[in-house]
Amino acid sequence: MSERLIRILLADDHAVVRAGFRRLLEQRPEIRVLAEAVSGEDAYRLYGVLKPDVVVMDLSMPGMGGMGTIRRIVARDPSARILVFSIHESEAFALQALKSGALGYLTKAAAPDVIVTAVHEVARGRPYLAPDVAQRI
Amino acid sequence: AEALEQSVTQNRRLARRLLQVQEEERKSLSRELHDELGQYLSAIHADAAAILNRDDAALAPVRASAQAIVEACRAMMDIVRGMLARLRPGALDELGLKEALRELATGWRQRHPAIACALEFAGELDDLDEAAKICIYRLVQESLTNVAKHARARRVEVRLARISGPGSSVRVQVRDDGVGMDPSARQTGFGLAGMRERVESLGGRLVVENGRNGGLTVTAELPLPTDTRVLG
Amino acid sequence: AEALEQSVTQNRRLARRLLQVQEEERKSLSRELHDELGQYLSAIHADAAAILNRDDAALAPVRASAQAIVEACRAMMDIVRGMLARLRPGALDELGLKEALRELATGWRQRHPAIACALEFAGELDDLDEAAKICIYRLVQESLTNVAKHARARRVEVRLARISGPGSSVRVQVRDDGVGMDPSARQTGFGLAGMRERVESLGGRLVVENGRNGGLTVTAELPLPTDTRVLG
Ligand SMILES: Nc1ncnc2c1ncn2[C@@H]1O[C@H](COP(=O)(O)OP(=O)(O)OP(=O)(O)O)[C@@H](O)[C@H]1O
Ligand SMILES: Nc1ncnc2c1ncn2[C@@H]1O[C@H](COP(=O)(O)OP(=O)(O)OP(=O)(O)O)[C@@H](O)[C@H]1O
Ligand SMILES: [K+]
Ligand SMILES: [Mg+2]
Ligand SMILES: [Mg+2]
Ligand SMILES: [Mg+2]
Repeated sequence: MSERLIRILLADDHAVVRAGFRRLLEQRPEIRVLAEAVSGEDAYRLYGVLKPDVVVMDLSMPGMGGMGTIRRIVARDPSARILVFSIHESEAFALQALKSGALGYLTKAAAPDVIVTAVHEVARGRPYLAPDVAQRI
Repeated sequence: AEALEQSVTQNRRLARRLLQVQEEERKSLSRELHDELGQYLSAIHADAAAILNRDDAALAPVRASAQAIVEACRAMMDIVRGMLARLRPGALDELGLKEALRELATGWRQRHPAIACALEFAGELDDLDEAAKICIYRLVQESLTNVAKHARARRVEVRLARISGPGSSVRVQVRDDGVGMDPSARQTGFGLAGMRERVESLGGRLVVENGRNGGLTVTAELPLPTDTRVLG
Repeated sequence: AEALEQSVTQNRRLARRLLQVQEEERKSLSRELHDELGQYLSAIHADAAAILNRDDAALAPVRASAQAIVEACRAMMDIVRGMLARLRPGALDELGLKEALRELATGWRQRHPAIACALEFAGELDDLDEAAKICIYRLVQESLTNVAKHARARRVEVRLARISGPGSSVRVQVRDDGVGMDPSARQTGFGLAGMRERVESLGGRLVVENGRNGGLTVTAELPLPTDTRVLG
């Protein structure tokens, strides 16, 4: 693929998860993880500094939490492209995340298989729903 | 009689304490399952996928191992999810009471397609504290279980409403159109008794009564702590 | 008075039921954690180790992932072990009551090195049923906690003995040489109340009394179901 570079901000409160997803994402030559955020507040701040192409973000984080972070980032930059990944598979979480302004929603169970596709779609400004969640909506 | 009264008080205190301990234990277990085990599982899954995704013939010998790890991860995620669902409604903390009740109703409707179940909310319900939320959730959960088990109803309505007036409170009502409760039947279950302890331990009132037109109505009114509301 | 008496009975039934529900919930969670998650974790660990152990330069790129998986597995094993320990004495099912109490005492001695703790067993104690075992374990656990918290003792003795006679039973006694219980103090805790409900719900008797030479003695006598013993 001769694509332009996709610059990512990876936000999760759990260091082990960030490391795993970083290794997974960085195998792709067209993807670069610019920085890791350890909380919602951190993600909001880094977003302003780095203006990444895509924010890949956990939904459950301490402090203002995933939903609050999405709302704040989108309020500041309506064109922000956020891909959420969450442990929750119920559609209520996905709908709420999309309503808050996220463009994509992945479950952690599905993420490793489809995250690269999802990152590409969201980077193009297109919505992406994990297959297991999409089925139920 | 005084000794008896003391004994009543003692036993109620114990029952309430046990309910409280149970919810605390469930909460801390959920947190560990979700925040710790769940997170490590996602991490392992991502790393196993990273191994699998490498497009490299030299890695063929380790593919089977990586594939096995992915499958074990998925199985563990299912187990953890099942444990979490039994312990505590996940939506309660993250999406709030209304969403958690909607999920509860959705699951119940799927298991009981022959009974219509309506859910109605009125007024501000997003500022309830933890204790009130879990009390209301468990009350609706047990009431719906009872409707399915005992009522032979065609329809059940769950209503949750903020009540203003001197001191804020919230009213929960679960009303079915079934056979109603047999007042002469000996009490052998624990659902209603547990409900009553939960409600009264928060200073609320529980009324369980047969409707004029049949069916059972369970109504609880819970006072809300006045200082919950923070300006801003 | 009759209504009051009914109320006492109702509340005791509820309290006992809650204790039972709690132990059942703990047991089923332990089983899932141990039997299901535990198995998958070992499997994942083995697979990741297999990848790491290959002596092959071509595998260098996946080493970091495999290493991370091994570490996440270890962390999860620790978490699962910690959850299991809090939920339920592991030794109870696998090694039996005596061993579980020995482990309990060992842990307690480490946390309270200034108080001597003696453990004594007499007679057949390996054929107790599940309910009796967990009741005795929780009684000793709570009593030792109380000794550490309240007794200012130098020594505590735990005795467990089979009692023969008409109908088999078992006696548990926890005796310390501390300050004893203040009989005028208002009851605010739940440890002794829960203990009493556990013991009496199995048809046993609990006596809590200050010793002649000071200190508190907690004694329970539990009847054993006569048909527990299977020939062979
Ligand atoms: N919606 C209902 N319609 C008709 N009867 C009901 C209804 N809810 C409860 N009852 C009656 O009230 C009794 C007590 O209910 P409760 O929930 O306390 O106990 P249970 O459901 O029988 O047992 P448990 O809740 O402990 O599993 C029930 O046994 C049933 O006879
Ligand atoms: N070994 C002991 N020596 C002296 N006093 C004791 C001893 N055990 C219990 N007590 C007294 O009896 C009271 C009741 O004990 P109980 O275990 O019921 O409650 P608690 O330990 O205070 O609280 P909880 O067990 O609910 O954490 C204690 O507060 C203490 O005053
Ligand atoms: K999450
Ligand atoms: Mg998180
Ligand atoms: Mg019931
Ligand atoms: Mg105590």
